[in-house]
Amino acid sequence: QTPQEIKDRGTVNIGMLVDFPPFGILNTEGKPDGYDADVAKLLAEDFGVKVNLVPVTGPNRIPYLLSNRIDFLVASLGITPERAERVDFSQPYAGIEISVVGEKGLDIPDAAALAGQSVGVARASTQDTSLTKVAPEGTNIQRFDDDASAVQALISGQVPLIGASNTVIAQIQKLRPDTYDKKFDLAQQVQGVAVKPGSDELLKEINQYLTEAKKDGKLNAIHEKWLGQPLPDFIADDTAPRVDGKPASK
Amino acid sequence: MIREFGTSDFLFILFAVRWTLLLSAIAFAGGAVGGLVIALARVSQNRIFSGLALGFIRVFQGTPLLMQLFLVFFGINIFGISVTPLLAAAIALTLHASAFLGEIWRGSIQAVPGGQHEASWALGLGYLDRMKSIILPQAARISVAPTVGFLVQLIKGTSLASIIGFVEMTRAGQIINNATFEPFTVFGLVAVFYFILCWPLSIAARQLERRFSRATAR
Amino acid sequence: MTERTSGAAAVRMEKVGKWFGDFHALKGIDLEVANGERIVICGPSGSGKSTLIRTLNQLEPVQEGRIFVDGMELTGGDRNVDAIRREVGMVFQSFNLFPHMTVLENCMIAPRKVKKIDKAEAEKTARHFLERVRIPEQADKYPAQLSGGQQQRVAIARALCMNPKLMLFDEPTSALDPEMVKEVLDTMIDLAQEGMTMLCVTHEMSFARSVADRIIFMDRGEIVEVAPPDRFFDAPEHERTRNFLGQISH
Amino acid sequence: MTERTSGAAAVRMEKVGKWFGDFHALKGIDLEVANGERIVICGPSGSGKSTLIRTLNQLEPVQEGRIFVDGMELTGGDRNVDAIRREVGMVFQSFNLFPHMTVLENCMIAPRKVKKIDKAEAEKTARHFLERVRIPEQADKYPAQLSGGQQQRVAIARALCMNPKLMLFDEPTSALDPEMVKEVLDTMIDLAQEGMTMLCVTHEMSFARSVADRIIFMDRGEIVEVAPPDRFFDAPEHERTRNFLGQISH
Amino acid sequence: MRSAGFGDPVNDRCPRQVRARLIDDREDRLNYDFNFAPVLANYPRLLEGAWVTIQLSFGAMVAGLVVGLMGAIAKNAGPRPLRWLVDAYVEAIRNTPFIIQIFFIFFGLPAIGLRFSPNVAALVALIINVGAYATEIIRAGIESINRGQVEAGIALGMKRAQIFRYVILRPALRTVYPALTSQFIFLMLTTSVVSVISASDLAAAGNDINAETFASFEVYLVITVIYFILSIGFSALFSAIERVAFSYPLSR
Ligand SMILES: Nc1ncnc2c1ncn2[C@@H]1O[C@H](COP(=O)(O)OP(=O)(O)OP(=O)(O)O)[C@@H](O)[C@H]1O
Ligand SMILES: Nc1ncnc2c1ncn2[C@@H]1O[C@H](COP(=O)(O)OP(=O)(O)OP(=O)(O)O)[C@@H](O)[C@H]1O
Ligand SMILES: [Mg+2]
Ligand SMILES: [Mg+2]
Repeated sequence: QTPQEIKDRGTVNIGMLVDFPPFGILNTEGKPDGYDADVAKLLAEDFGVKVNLVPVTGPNRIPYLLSNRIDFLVASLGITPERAERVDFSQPYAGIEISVVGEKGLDIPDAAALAGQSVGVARASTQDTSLTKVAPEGTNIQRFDDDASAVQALISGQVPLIGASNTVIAQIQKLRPDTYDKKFDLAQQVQGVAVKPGSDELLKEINQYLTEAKKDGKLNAIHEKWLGQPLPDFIADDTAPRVDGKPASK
Repeated sequence: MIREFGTSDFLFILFAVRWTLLLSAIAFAGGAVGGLVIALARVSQNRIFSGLALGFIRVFQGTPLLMQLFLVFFGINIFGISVTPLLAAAIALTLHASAFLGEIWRGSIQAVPGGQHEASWALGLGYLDRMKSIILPQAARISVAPTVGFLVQLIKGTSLASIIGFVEMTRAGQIINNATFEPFTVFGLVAVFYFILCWPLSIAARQLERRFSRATAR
Repeated sequence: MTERTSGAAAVRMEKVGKWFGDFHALKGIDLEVANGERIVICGPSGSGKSTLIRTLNQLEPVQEGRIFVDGMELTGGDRNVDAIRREVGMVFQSFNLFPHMTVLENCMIAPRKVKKIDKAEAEKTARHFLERVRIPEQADKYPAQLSGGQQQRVAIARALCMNPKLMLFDEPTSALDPEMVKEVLDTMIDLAQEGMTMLCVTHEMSFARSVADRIIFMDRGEIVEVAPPDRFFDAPEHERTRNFLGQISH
Repeated sequence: MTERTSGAAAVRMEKVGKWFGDFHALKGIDLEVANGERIVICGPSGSGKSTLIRTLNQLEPVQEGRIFVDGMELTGGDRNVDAIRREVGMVFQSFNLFPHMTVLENCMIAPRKVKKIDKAEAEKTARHFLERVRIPEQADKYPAQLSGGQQQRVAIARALCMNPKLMLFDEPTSALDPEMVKEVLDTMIDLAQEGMTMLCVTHEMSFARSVADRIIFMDRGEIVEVAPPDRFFDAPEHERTRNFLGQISH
Repeated sequence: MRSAGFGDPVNDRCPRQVRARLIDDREDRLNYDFNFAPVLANYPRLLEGAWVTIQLSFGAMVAGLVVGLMGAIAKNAGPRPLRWLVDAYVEAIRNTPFIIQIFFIFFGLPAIGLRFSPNVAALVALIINVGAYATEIIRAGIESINRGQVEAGIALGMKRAQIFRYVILRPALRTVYPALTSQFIFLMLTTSVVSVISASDLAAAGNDINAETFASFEVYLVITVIYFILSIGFSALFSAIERVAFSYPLSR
């Protein structure tokens, strides 16, 4: 996949989540919207082509990319080495913190205390992979299809704990104030644009543009718009391209 | 960031009904053609035809529709042939419906009493006339009830098309739920919509079945 | 009704043998039926009566011997089967009318589809024969709306509409209520008087006595005795025949 | 087989009336049957013959009049129904054997479950009556493996196993092939000769003539004529009876 | 309103000429590398998942049969309010997707104090689901029994319960056995959606492996084959049961 092909075609097909507020949602008109949508639009603008936002789901977003249904993903895809075996990542364009939250009374200061507990996560999400990595023997990780189901499991009492991003945690606090609190941080996740392996030219152009957008404040503006706070420094300052999911050492 | 469940969300789910309906219609139309072929092949004297038809029925009745959808959508694309979600859903649902309708209709054809075949042989009617004028019209009558019953199954089955990105009713519900966190409102509504679609068909199927069993009881 | 002048016998069977799997259902059947002859076949259940007459239009194919109908060889290959079926009318015990067609349509379907006769002509013939079996007024009813006796008369009319040279009857009255037997037998007597060649399986001995030219008694797949009615009833040659007659006329 | 010495009549019906919805199926039936008496009931189809004998074990409840069986009032409340059903054996036109049980099991089920007789005892009785109906060798077959005549004899044995005082037969031979009628009639003649009280609906006039003490002719829900066989056949009183006899003996 | 959430990115929005070219040049991009190694490396988890699927299916079949029998008896002979209740249950279940039913059972029932683990919730949902279908099927079987059979039982002095148990039950089940078993196979395939409530069935194992290895196509292919093998296995089991339980001959 080369930028030239996309430009010739006049449309770029970009996969994004629509069930991951505030990054990807459907607005009241039923159109994809959110932080990811705005980033995707900026990228399309840079290519000088029309944007076609294709809704994907957490479990199927990588298959979508690998089977040529879309040109790339701006789908809140956390950069991890596992995923980097299947797709190539750009530099980060957003970041979230993943933590474990749970019922107030529970004393879970760190991952070791999870033994014997049930923790809900969205399947194939960063919380899933990072929790799986740190959870001790005897942790019961329950994987749901999306964050909403995991949250519902927490609220209905089916699980006492879930792994979730800071944005989801904010929503839980709104839904049920003072019932749950954050136990410990799991990971800081940075999200990258993902392309099919081997699409080096395309990746290069995306990286270039992201570097630019971080400098001229465009990315910051939409971050303020959707998340109500400026782009965190660890994203804004990180413009190194990714190799195997890690910053390339210069 | 969470919004209240509002009219626009209601409408979003309501309008997703058309995809449920469209997918069902496509599946039913495709399944009708495929099912007839399968059924005729299955009752034919030719061992190869009936064997192939049996194999087809076994495979597509023996694996989950969910997996069929997935494999058609992503599988065909891997070989470089582009399939749209609609086409993929149409293919997978057609294969699925062909297997089930083929089996239903095979049963109906075989339920036509043997005497009817014999009488039409004795009158010298050929294969096409026999099928067209004698056997299929009677089989059709027998099959109406189970066919309508299967339609209900099919409508509900389209909810699985969400796995390949179709925003039909169930998927619409999931999306709205992610934005509103009111699962019981959202999924309750979705359930009600399905019920409104399916219930009249279920009733029709049952009444047709009654009428048929009364007609044959004499 | 029409005069037939053919030198050949209506039916000739030569050493016909028939197996169902291992079961030997017809054994060395030799039989010649002249044009215009009326034959009644009787015998115990399972003796092969139905099988015998069903071989005459190849509803049951045979494995051994030769069968000629109206001078054409039935056993010589598939060529003749269709031609012969057109010459042979069959009336079943269970009527086998087509339930989704009116009486008239039942009578018209074969002339139209098989003989390609046009609609008006076929209807004329059909009405003619419905008249013959004395139910012209039932033409537009469906089979289910008729009594058993009426249904069987429709079945006879349906067969006659093909202008067969030979009529086969397989226990045409045994599925009827006692009161309806008579109407069907009367219809058959009419046919017999007009010189139709008939083979009839029946246990109606009064019919056999008054109508048959010859009576055939079968047992265990063999033709045991062939005789005109007088001799058959009054002086049967074979022990088995006597036993049978003793049983059915209690 | 066992002597019965009861002063009461086996059956007494007083002004019995029966409706199906608006349809008046039995009209003012008066009938008394003595112990050991053999009654044949005949009449045109739909005249109420089956309905009449079915009221005697309350397969059809009546709306009017009183019925006594073996001195117990059937119409007086539910108390007696179970007791009476045990005293009344019934044989249906369509046999109604239980297809999933062997012949022996068919004969043992009611004694064991209803009379709580132990298994060995029930088997002994069953074998005894299978002997009586002359098919002891069929005990381990399933009904579907028997001829119609054999099935009907099993049905008779099954009823006899309950040691009934009264046997009801509803056209027991009319679903049989001609050759099998005789075996069943012979069985019934045996029973009659042993003094069993019998009510039998049948069109077998030779049986009626030789076995019945009285013949009842019904038409349109009424008992039209009751007479001993000789008078019934040779000098029927009523016009309707004469018509009927004319029809069935063609 | 037109949802942007579906449809084909290429065909819907591309000028025709461009589209033709696109399809052309997709053809020489068959660069998907099949890689079954990660799937096969995870075979113990697939087996575990398959085992859960077998347990769920089998448990739901047995319990669903019992529910179906009780439902059918209630519909046949129960008092009127009970019949309505059973009707409402059957209709509600048969006319809504299973995925929504399981959702309500897992997330909704805790509100009234009924809390099941995911696998148990999945089992309960499957039983409730298949019970509704079995009710209808068995009811039809009971109604198909010739009235004469019942009358023969009555004439022999049997009680209603005895007639049901000894006269009706076995022939009724035999009549509907094919319908019942195909419903059971369908049930087994339906279990593939229980992963939405984090049950650990075969499909969930596949999803998890997929999430870790992203070898989606290979994973789905393999679990589809496993489902097929399971359905053949269950069919074999059913015909074995049929041979044992319903071996008596039918009338010709
Ligand atoms: N399709 C078949 N397969 C196997 N055996 C058969 C088949 N049709 C008939 N038979 C057997 O062939 C024998 C002759 O059957 P056929 O129907 O000709 O007897 P029938 O004389 O007409 O008896 P019935 O008076 O009962 O009609 C019987 O023993 C029967 O069981
Ligand atoms: N369950 C029923 N509901 C309504 N009408 C009935 C019912 N059972 C019988 N009848 C009617 O009652 C009348 C008498 O029926 P019954 O079966 O007693 O006649 P039958 O003399 O036994 O006739 P057949 O010789 O045909 O057996 C018939 O007109 C029949 O239509
Ligand atoms: Mg026969
Ligand atoms: Mg009757």
